[in-house]
Amino acid sequence: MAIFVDDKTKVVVQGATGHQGMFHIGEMLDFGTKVVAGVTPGKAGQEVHGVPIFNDVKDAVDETSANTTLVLVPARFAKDAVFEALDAGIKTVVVITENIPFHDAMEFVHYAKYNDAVLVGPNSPGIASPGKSKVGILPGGIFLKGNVGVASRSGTLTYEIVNSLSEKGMGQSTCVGLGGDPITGTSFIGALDAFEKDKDTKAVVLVGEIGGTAEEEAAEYITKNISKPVFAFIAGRTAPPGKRMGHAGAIIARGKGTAASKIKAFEKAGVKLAKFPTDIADLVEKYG
Amino acid sequence: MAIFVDDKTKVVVQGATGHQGMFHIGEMLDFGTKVVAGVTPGKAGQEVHGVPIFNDVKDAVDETSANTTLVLVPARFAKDAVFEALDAGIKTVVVITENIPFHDAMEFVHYAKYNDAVLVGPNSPGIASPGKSKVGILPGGIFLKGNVGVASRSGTLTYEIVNSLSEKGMGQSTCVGLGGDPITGTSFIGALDAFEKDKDTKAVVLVGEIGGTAEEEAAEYITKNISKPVFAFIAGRTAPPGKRMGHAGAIIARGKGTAASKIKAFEKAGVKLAKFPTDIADLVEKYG
Amino acid sequence: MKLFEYRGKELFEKHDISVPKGKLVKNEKDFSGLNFPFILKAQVPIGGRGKAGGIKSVENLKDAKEKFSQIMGMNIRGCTVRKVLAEEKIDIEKELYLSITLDRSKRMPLIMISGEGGMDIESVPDEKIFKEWVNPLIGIQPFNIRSVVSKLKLEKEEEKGVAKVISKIYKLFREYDCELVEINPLIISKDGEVMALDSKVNINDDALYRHPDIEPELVELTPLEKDAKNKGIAFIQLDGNIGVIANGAGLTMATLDALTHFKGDGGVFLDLGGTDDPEKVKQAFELMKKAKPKVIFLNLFGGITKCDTVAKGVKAVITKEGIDCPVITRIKGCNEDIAKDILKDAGLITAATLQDAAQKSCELARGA
Amino acid sequence: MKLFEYRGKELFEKHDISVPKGKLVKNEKDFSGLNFPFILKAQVPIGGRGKAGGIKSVENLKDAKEKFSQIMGMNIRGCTVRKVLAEEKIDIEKELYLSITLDRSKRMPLIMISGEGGMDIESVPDEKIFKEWVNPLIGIQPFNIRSVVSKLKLEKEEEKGVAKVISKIYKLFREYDCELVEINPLIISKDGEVMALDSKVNINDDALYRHPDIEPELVELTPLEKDAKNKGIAFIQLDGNIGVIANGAGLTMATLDALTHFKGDGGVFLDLGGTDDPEKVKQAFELMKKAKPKVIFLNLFGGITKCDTVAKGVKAVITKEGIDCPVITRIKGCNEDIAKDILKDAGLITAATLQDAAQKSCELARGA
Repeated sequence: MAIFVDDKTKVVVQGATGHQGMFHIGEMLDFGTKVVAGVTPGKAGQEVHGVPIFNDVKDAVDETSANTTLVLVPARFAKDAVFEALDAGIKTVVVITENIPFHDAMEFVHYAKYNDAVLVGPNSPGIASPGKSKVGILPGGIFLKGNVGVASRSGTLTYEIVNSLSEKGMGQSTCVGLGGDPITGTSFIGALDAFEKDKDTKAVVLVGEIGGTAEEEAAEYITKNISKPVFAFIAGRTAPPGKRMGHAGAIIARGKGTAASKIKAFEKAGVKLAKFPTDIADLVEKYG
Repeated sequence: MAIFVDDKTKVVVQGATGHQGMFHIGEMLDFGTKVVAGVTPGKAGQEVHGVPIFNDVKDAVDETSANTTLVLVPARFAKDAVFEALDAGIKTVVVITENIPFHDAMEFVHYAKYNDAVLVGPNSPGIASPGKSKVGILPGGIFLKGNVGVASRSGTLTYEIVNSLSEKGMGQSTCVGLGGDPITGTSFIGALDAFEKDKDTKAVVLVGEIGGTAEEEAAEYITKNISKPVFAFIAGRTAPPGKRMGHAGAIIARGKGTAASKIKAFEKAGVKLAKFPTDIADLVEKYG
Repeated sequence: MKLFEYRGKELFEKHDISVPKGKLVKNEKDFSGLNFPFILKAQVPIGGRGKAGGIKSVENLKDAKEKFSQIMGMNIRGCTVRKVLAEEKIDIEKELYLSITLDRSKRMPLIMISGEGGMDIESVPDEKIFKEWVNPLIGIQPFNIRSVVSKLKLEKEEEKGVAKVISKIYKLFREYDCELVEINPLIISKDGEVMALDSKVNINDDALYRHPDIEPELVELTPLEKDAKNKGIAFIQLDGNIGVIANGAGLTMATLDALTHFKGDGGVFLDLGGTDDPEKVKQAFELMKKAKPKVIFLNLFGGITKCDTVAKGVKAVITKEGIDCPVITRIKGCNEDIAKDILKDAGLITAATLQDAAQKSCELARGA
Repeated sequence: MKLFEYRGKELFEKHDISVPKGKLVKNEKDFSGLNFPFILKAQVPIGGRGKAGGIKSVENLKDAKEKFSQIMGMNIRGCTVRKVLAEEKIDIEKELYLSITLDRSKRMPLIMISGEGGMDIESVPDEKIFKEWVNPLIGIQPFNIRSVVSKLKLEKEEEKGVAKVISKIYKLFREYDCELVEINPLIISKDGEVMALDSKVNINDDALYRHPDIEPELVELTPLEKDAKNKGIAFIQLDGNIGVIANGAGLTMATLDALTHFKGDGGVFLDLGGTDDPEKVKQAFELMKKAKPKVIFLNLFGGITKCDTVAKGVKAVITKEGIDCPVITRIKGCNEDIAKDILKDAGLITAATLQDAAQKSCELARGA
């Protein structure tokens, strides 16, 4: 097993014939991902690395039984692309596109819920289940098959952490890049819930950062629902505070959202915290 | 057991202090329904038959743990009322109100799906599970506790059929009035699915009428998914054809929607059909 | 409510959808300002007017006057033509079909489009009619439009024009609470313009209160039906001679079915619905009398509408005005005993079951 | 993007939300047309201007001139006042607080309202701030508004006025892709009008392309930050003296954290993001040089951004212009060997781990 993507995952790539699309279709195929279709309006009949291109997702699903989409289209077309995929019956949506207006993201995140679909992103680097499937732009070479689940709000930092796990021989069941935007579909809680149920996952690593209260909520959820050991790294302990959202931001946060608050919440939930990103591997080795 | 409403049902009535609201709160209480709250904006603190009135559904749910709503508000406020109930976490919504613009109904039917809620109606007479709960305006006196499930698109006709079942000693597990509008939340399929799973239901009676293709779809569903005996009556075999919806209506229907088409579909699915409404009881007695 | 073609086109123009230059003509003077050749089109709320001779092309003023006088006042399947639309002729390059209607089964608006528009659209096979459903929670999206338009195999510029029309039509459909917006044909003219040559717009009656700019038009109703509509009574006149009064549409329909079973024919379909007001019953019964059926069949199953309420209303009319046709009653349910008591001296024929009552009604209607 | 108060109020007026009569004053002549007494308000993109003396009430022209010259040009927490808004004084009956912002956790707009608006809103306890979430699939509904307004215990007419403002503010929030619309205080005047005395409007940068009517305003940025923004580079100037270049916001933050751990201070936060263009790296490195940090710390984990791409960009700058501060590099990941090879003669200091590199950077920055 694994979470969100595995060997049953059949991927359609939306925005397949662009520079990024073509490159990452190749990378995913190399990883072993079943990329079955690409979509670019008006380009039906073309091929990218042997993968057939369709005009729309419905056609792609009808022809190839794709069940997962990778959204790589430019930000201003992203909402339409996600809606299209969901209406076509796609149940796992991975949105790589960054700089999507968050009002658009709110709409498609809730529309994914309406469709009982898992949506990861936007501004996600993707999902990788080593040995099974990679849907996204995560560098394939850093992964090793194993039993550590990784869920992260960061991109590069995740690669660094995954790499150090792999170097120490601790492989991953699935690594989910949740995306760095204020609005994302799947949060730590969604990933934790899936990892808890996944029998291939023995330990979970969370990579958080300042802003929002996703880490605080995750900590509470861990206390109540997660039996597997959880490890975490929080970036931004000394970063400049983000834009202040008027009084409203302060009223919502009521002191949450800082690195200190997140670290405290995790500690209370029994989560082991790393000081440096690469320390995570040592912690997992010791306690995992 | 029973479907949709049972002894765990705790009802909030939206539009509680109107003429209809007050009358039917009394009727439901007489039936044994747990009516725990009423809602009328601006009337918090009042009581109807001893049931406390709240300003909004959220307050009512917070105070009384209501899990079901009966919507009796005027048509132009119905969409707002249903949205309010769903946002307050209500999971069973029964809409009695008639003459709701169907664009409004479309929106709240899909919003109910988003909220994983069961929505019955609009223009429904309600739901009754004899001996347990009645949520609606169905006349309480006609019911008898038993094992026949009834789902109907008609109002009075249902009462007639239920009455004849009861007179012959064949009680009902649950009787669901699906509502007579072109757009309704729960259809025959939703009711059939629930009756199939309900161990107190031994036979199912469907009361259909001309228009739409709900009966044809039910017939197909029965063939594939329903093991219990199903009986049906179709009203409108000789009724004047409804308003013709341009060519579009004909293109969608392609010959479906007539009484003949519905009867044929049911016969093909092994459903026993009654000629007169009161014959249903005889059929159930014979084959149920 | 069905709008006449010309009113539908007014809405189209309001939504920036091109229609041919035209105007409603009431008499011969109204032709001024229109260029020949143009088309005269009978304004009736039903289809098939073309085959019935309600659409004619005219070449000059003489021709126009002559054909106008043929169309105005003509009878098309029961509808008298009282309004004629004159429209300039368009050079047609391609004829399409476009509609948005309600898919009851999916509970969503359904867009249908075909490259084979025109008179015979209903015989175009399904695979040549492209369908797209719009989820009401998100409304129409670019992909919905792309999906159907790309299948039409049009030129790039034509695609753009059709896409814009779909988007505008959807807006109209939603904004005006429509049940149907149909354009057949939607054409692409020789000079590349996308235009609606016809319009069928049905607005949901329940939502009319939101559209005070849409004047009601009860053209499809008989005078008695109009009267009933104003009184809020569900009353439909049919071809037979037995007047059926029942409560609830389903029961009313089942009653008509029972009549048919015994070889009788319903003449009026009157659904009392759920009422607890004897006055409303009285009005309904008076309407029924005015329809002059040969027999009246009162079939009641009392629930919300209590039997005694109906009995009171019926009794009041009979006491005051008498009744000149046989009335068969079959009364059951809530307060049936009180009702029977109220009506016992009114000279009505009673029956115990629906079957009995239906059979008796049919016999009496046949004059047996 | 944060809008100045006066620009937020322009949007309010466009959405039919009352604000006091006022105008932007650039010099003393601009006072004409305003009735005394009025208020002069420094226009700065940060809070706390009232306490800093940036808001003053004036009684007459002499008073106005004097106070205007005090406010214009004053420095409020690092921001120079370049615009002053003059607004007529309103007689206040009640002061409320109203905002709509984003609840990241519920992924929904959140309406917050309180009967205790004013300066100290942040210390008002939670139970006196009423919250209502709006599901983006259905948008704001009457019940959302009823729910919060009814809790304020206002007069009927006041309730109606506040309800209308909420509805309009939500419309503005949605239409302009706002992150925040805040009115503190929202007041009810002595004569019953509901008015916005202040405005805080933040528009989502990612959505600015949809709002060509909103002119960008980069007031919060330093000149180098503006330059970076124009070049599409994530570049923030901080108080310390170590310039950090990394790829990815998380890694960049983690790098700053590591510096703090070793008692150093970040002076620039430069996130290369995911790029495969050496030219962009070159521009970024040039910007870093201009910020004149004491030490530059280049921390790379190659993935999408390949290490050699970055190395090429850095090498190009050093070859062309030289470098006058120590550069510590820690390079790992995709193509790290090629990168190390490219940079081997560039005179940079290499470190194997993040910890080592951070420690060395801090020592060098302290002049050790």
